[in-house]
Amino acid sequence: MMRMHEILIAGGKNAADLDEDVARPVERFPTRIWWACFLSAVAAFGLGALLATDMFQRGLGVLGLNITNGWGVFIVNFVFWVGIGHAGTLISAILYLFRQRWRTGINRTAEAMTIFAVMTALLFPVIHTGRPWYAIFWLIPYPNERSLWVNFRSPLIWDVFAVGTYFTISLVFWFTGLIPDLASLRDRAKHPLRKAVYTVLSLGWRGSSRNWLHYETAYLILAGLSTPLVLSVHSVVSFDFAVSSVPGWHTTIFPPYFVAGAIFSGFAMVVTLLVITREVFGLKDYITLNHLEKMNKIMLATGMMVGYAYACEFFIAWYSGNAIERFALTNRAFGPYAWAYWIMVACNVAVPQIFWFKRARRNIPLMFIVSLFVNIGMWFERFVIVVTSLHRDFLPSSWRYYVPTFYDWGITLGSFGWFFIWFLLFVRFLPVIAMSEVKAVIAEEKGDGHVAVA
Amino acid sequence: MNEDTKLKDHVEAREAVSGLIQHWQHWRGIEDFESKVPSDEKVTEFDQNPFDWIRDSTEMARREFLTIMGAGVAMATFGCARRPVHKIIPYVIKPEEVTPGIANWYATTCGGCSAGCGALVKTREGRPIKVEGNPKHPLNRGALCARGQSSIFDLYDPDRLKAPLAGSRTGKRRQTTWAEADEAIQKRFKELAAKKGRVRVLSGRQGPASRRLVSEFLSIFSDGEHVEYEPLFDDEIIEARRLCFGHPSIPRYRFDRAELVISLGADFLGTWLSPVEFARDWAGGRKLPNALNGPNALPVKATMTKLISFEPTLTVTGSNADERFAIRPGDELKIALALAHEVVASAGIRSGSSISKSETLVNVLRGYTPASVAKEIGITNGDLALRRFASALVRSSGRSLIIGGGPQSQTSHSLALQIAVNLLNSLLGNEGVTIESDAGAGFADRKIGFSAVAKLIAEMNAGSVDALIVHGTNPGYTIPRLFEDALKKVPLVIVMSEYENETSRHADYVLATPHSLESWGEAEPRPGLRSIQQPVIAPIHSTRAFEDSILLWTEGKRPKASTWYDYLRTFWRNDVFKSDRESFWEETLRTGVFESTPAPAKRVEFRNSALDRLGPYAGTGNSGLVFSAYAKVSMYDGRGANNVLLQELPEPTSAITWDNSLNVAPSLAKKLGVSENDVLELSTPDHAAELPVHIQPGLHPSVVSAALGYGRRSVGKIGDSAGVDIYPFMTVKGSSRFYSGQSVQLRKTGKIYRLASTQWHAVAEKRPIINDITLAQYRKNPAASIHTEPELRPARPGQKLPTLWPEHVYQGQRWGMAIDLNSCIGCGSCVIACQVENNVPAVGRELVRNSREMHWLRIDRYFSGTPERPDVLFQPMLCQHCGNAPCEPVCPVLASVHNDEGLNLQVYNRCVGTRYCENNCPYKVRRFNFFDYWKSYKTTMNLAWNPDVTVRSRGVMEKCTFCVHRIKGAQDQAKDKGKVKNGKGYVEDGAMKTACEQTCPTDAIVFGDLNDPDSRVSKLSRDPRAFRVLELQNTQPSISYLTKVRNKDDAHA
Amino acid sequence: MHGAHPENGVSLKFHAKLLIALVITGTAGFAAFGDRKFVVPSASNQGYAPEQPIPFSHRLMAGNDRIPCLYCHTGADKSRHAGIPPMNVCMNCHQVVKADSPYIQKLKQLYNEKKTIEWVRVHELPDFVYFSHKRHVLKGVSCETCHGDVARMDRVEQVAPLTMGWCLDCHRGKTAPPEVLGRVYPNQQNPRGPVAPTQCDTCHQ
Amino acid sequence: MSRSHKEEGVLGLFDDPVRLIEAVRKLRSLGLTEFEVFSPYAIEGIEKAQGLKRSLIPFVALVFAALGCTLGFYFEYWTSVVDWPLNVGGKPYNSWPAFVPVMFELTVLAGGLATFAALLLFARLPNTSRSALDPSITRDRFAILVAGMNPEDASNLLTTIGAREVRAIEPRGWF
Repeated sequence: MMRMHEILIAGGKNAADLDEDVARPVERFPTRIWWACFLSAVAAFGLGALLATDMFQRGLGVLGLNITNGWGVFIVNFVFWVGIGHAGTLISAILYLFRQRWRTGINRTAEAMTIFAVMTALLFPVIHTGRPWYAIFWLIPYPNERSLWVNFRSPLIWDVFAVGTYFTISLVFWFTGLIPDLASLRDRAKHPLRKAVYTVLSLGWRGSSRNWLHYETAYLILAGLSTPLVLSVHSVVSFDFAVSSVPGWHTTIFPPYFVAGAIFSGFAMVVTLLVITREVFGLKDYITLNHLEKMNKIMLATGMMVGYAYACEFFIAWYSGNAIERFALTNRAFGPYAWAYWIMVACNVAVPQIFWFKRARRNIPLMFIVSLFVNIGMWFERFVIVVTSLHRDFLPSSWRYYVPTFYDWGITLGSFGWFFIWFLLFVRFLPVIAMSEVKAVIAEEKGDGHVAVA
Repeated sequence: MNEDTKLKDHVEAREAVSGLIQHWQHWRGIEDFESKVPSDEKVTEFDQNPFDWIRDSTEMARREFLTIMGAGVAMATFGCARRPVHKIIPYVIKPEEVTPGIANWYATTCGGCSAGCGALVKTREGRPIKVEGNPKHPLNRGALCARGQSSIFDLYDPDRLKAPLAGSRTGKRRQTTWAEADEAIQKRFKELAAKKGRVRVLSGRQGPASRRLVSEFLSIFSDGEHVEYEPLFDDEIIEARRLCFGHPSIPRYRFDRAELVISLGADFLGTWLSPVEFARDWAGGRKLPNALNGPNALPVKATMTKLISFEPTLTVTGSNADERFAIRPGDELKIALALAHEVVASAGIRSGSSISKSETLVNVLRGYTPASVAKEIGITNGDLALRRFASALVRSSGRSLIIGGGPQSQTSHSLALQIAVNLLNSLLGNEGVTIESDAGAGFADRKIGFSAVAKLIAEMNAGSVDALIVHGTNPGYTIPRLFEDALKKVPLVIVMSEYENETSRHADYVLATPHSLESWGEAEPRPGLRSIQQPVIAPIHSTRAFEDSILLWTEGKRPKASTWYDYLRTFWRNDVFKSDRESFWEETLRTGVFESTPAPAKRVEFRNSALDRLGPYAGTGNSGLVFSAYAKVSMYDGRGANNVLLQELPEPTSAITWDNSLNVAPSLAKKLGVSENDVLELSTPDHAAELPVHIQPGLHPSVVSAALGYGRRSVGKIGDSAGVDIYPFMTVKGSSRFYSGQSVQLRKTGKIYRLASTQWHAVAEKRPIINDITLAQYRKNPAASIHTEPELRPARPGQKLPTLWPEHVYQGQRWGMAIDLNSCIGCGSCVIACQVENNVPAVGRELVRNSREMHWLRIDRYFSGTPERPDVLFQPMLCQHCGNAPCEPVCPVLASVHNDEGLNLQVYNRCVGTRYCENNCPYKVRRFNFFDYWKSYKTTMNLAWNPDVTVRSRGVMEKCTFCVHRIKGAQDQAKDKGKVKNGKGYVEDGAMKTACEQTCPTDAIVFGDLNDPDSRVSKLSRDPRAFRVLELQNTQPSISYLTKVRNKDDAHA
Repeated sequence: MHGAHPENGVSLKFHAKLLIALVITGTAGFAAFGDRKFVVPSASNQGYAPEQPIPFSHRLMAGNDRIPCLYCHTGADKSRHAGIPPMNVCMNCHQVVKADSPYIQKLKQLYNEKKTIEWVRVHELPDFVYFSHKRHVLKGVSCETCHGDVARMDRVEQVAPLTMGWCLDCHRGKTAPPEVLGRVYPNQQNPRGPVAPTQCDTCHQ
Repeated sequence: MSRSHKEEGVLGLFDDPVRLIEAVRKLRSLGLTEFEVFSPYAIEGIEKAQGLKRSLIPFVALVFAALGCTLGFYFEYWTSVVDWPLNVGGKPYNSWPAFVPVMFELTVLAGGLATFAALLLFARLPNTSRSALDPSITRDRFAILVAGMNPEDASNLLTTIGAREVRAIEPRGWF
């Protein structure tokens, strides 16, 4: 049973080679490519920050919002990034519980991506109020001189707790996973400073069997906790819409639909990033085609779940017999925002179908393009949900049209900059592969594992 | 502010005024006392259109510390938690009637237009902050129109003239002093008096006292004349009445006595003569029986004044008509005569009527058979309609009323039309019943329309005018080119005005006059009814009343009175009260109005000779495109052009703000291949202008219309940037002027101009939002048509949909509102009243385009029926104060919660601006501050803030509060009187009115306590017609709407 | 056996202590958020006692001379605003009293020039707060309750924090003066309970 | 921190986990307890061989998770029912279904943080005062540290149970 179905470590690498390969990028001086990416990321973030500051000075009027569309691109980005943040925990936690060994090659990167994505997502609820100095403090229930509390009935407060918790737990989970690898970096380190830093980070881990015992238990529990958590987060985010009364938002299918979508987009982003990483850092032997193919399969599956949800929304709207609900859905597909809707359907439902073919699943450039399409499509899914539902709701007298402005786009771009800054720093300073776990896999593939299972 | 306090305050009025005049120098400082105006804010001009938000500069103004939460500021400027130092500036000597924090009310006369409605002005620490209708005034009975409500902003307009100006006519002006100006002017007058100079005074409609004053002044000169000019007035009415009855006067129209009204183009609910009075009278006859009228008022017996309207463009009146027909301007005459033809044919001529079935009459009417007329004016089976109406007229002889006039139907046929109208009314015996003409002065006893001024222009051109004094009217704008050219030939032109305007640009002296709230005056809306206008604040700028100047210049023959105030007082003692009792004067100042028993309406005889003026059947007029100019309720004749509130008040029928549009019928638009916002060039042989297209249902396919009053050239930063001037399109024939009826060409320019509209979609989409039924249906089943979509049928009011939670119970009072859609005429005065009362800012054209208007109370209008003959529905939409308010649970910080009186509160200083409530509000009545709008209310405009209502800063959500500050005020007073129920002051029904309710000319809005079964509001909400918007959402709104009922004939139901 | 073990470098106790310390400081810090001294600056001006253009002493007027508050602050029982006395009120007495003091001279001079004194405002609520002196005075809340013992102040100082929490504590009866409590609950031995509404629109409208 | 604490003994290095586990079994069969096993990754079965007790972490996690849940609800209830009850959209003061999401999140949060804390506690981390006994251990080699025996016997013993390399650890701290 322990025999792997297919080889997850190519090129007959052993543990030592692994350390070499993974540590190389960390220990060498960063490459030109890295600098190029990093600087452009900083530039993008700079632009966003600039525009945001100006927006705080002058007011939200610089955005495209109006009295009918209270939410726009910012909330779209929030949901989008939270969604991206799902693959990581899913891969590390759920696949771990299912003892899916193939996760080891990719979980570190995926988790990192999760954390950075959530950090990015968290920006938007704060800045979209236009006066973050209120939003930051007043959403937290702390004893204050106004003796006021928050409204625990509001999905936005649920968000604060859900996303906050998700971020904390993911961070803990990720760091726990890092400890042994940081230790091995420490022991490889020549330069005293580097050694000192990794010593502190690795908390002085020495890999004694007692520690491994606690470690494994803790890791298992964290995985256990993260599993319901990851499902809850996007459910709660979907409550922002499902709990409201806006036709097109007020839907019971939203929680599962959002979670599926989140996994879908998350995996797409992971593929996008891994394809680059394994190329740039020469980790092809550890992040193999087998890994990528499995992810493509999951994308195919979740993509079809999402497609099902799209169809289901229409059916329910029709079946409910509620004229306003029916209108909201028809308006999505054939109203002023039809373009956005059909972009969404094309990218999320049509394009992934190509993964029915094994050759497509194992074709690097192709899967890269598909993953990009899916990212775009999922962004538009959120756009469709937020904007097209709002712009024509109950009273025809208040029907309007929403057009994002330069500020909306600029700050959106900034959020991507912010995300990649963190990601690039990660690949530069931390092991992108869970070394200790992969070592176990190597051992098994060498066949040393069988005794252990006796 | 409730009745008795108003009374109390009236008593204070006299002292107050004297106090004002004496201590006016203190009225500067005390603005700081508790208002939101910092002392050190420099009084500077705007450097740009103050409502240009996208390009707004954002200095951290000191005011911001006052308006945004202290903590917030501290956050922004980390470290310092201390607020900046503020000064308190007390009086030197406090006027005894003023207590800081308590409002004083003064009775005066509204200066919005010349109708002369009575007004009550609310002042706080000496600054007027609100103008309301005077309930004791017989004309408007407490109501006021949008223009009157907004007039407070004219008072504080920073673009007003601040001092007298002198200088060359090329427009180079220099400020001068009064002394200097007076000296020079008087010198010129002395000369003129010496050498038989010919002096003319041109003014707007004046009260008797000032008329006499002017005549006294003119008597100095051998040849002096006083001309009055109101641009929207039809002299044809007066002329026709001279011809038909022998007295040239505009009679009093008694809509309250009519059960059938046929309006031929006259927009009497919006802009014609005295709209507020007419609207009040007319609506009285349309109130339907309900719980209010007691149990034995059965719907079966229900009657309603029926309104039929023929008009070229869709006006407020037309959109409230039970049956409306779009016609070409000029066809009114044919319709009137066709009706006359049918009346005579069917009923003959009533015995005792002065009208003889003479040859002339027969000749005149012969051609006008309903069939031929209907065919010509192109109304499908219009002949049937005309026959129906004729027989209806006959049925209600003596209780019907036919009127005609107004700019939109002012064509070369106008005089004939008025004669035909008189003929028709006489045939039906309406004269003396629904039309009261008085032996003496009527609404106006002299021609104050164009014909008078035409003579003046001729004289000017002939160079036979040596000096011209213009005041209170702006012919340079309303009679473009013609008058301007004539002005050039007058040696001495003195313009007295509140603004630099198109006329003053050609003047030698521009003398700043005070706003009507700053000066004495009077009005005589109709014979025997005198309305006094008293200042409620000492002049803010260095201005002087027109009358004071005249007095001063009346050298030699100077009357005993030294000031206009004394003169007026004396005049009233001698001519109005005809008694020396001081108490008369005091009494009048308290109530603001004095009514002497009017002379009994005089029986009038129709003179058949008038018929000679009606030629025989005219045959078909031109068949091409015809133009029709009309007046909007907001802009009127253009005098309010620099008023932000008026500019941003959506036109009831088109929902367009800040511009006038070229209205075309949908069918015409299709024919021309143009769509909304396309710019077309509109041209007559002698003028052309480019206007953006608005596709307007209810227009005749061969008519294009546009509103007057826009395209001001020199009034101020706001007015000058708005719309296109339509006056140049008017045609002048001898002594008459026509706004409409010109044949015009249209040319595509390929340009696009985005009109700022507040409503993009005008169809209710069959949603359970709004209902209308016919009278016949109503008689059968009053609740007919409520929620037609079966799957949307909710509980009837009172019943409850099943809910998960137990309902909250409200002990004490629970506030609610009932809005009778059958009464609402969509005039928009409630919108402005709300804005002024609640410090709701105007945001400017650009932000209205971006749909960010701030109106807490908006008026939605929906069309049903066909594009050719649409039925129009108006629905005032404001916060519904839902029992299960969807906005509340979603607010993360509890900024939106309920109080124990059922009010849905919005706590501005707690709001962090997530805008979630706005998304979740099914009625979309919440408004978000995208910018610091108050920053545009610079300089004197700051004085207009209502100190009882928080000024909102950016990033904050706001909405209708049901005037919570008024409720609190009423409870406060109730407590003082000891009327207390469970710890709170108990507010009697009607003791407190919301701003919108208070000003509604048709009493469509009723506010009160839902927990009191006998209150008007709870009775109305139990009315069978009552429904609530989107009841299926089970939001349990506190506002009930009452179905609109249309008085269509059963055959056409 | 554990204790003796080489891997047990540091004692279990030590780590336990370390962690508990971390947790406690964390929660303490979080709670401390509420205290104005920390992250959120306070809106309160407590202790503010600016210098005034004329060193007017309430100690002399209200303290020694026993002039009742409402003699000068006439609005207190009629209006939202207690009101700052107009200068003619000052001059009522100071035409004669202490007419020679330099400050009174200054006062007189200003008065004759029809100028006013620009006092520095001490007690100030933000504009979004609606506060009515009238209602409080009529309910029997003494001036001192909020303004402190002015009769002992040479220069007026803001004694109370005037923060929302402070207002609420009184409205809810926690810190309400006994006379007010007695008035609201007449027939109770030691009355307690809310004495005034705590609806949002009580103060924010 | 624990400079004072001496740690000395003999370290035997192994190349593959199978040998290591056998070695451990041998040591225990000899009744030896004062030894510690080191490995670059978790070897399944080693704890059985070494006879270690199950970790207490699951228990800790359970307790704190429960605590987070109950305290969470209590806080929500207190703020919205006791301290300042407000009529929010006609909902009852105690609208408990709306409180569930926050309760759940607090459960997970408390549980997760407690787990991590417990890990640090039981694994005696952070403890940066000591280096790895041999750099290769965190790479690919396995080791047994025998303490409290005289060096010769220890090294002999280790070689006999199959250690590839044996060396004494001199008492020292880190740096």
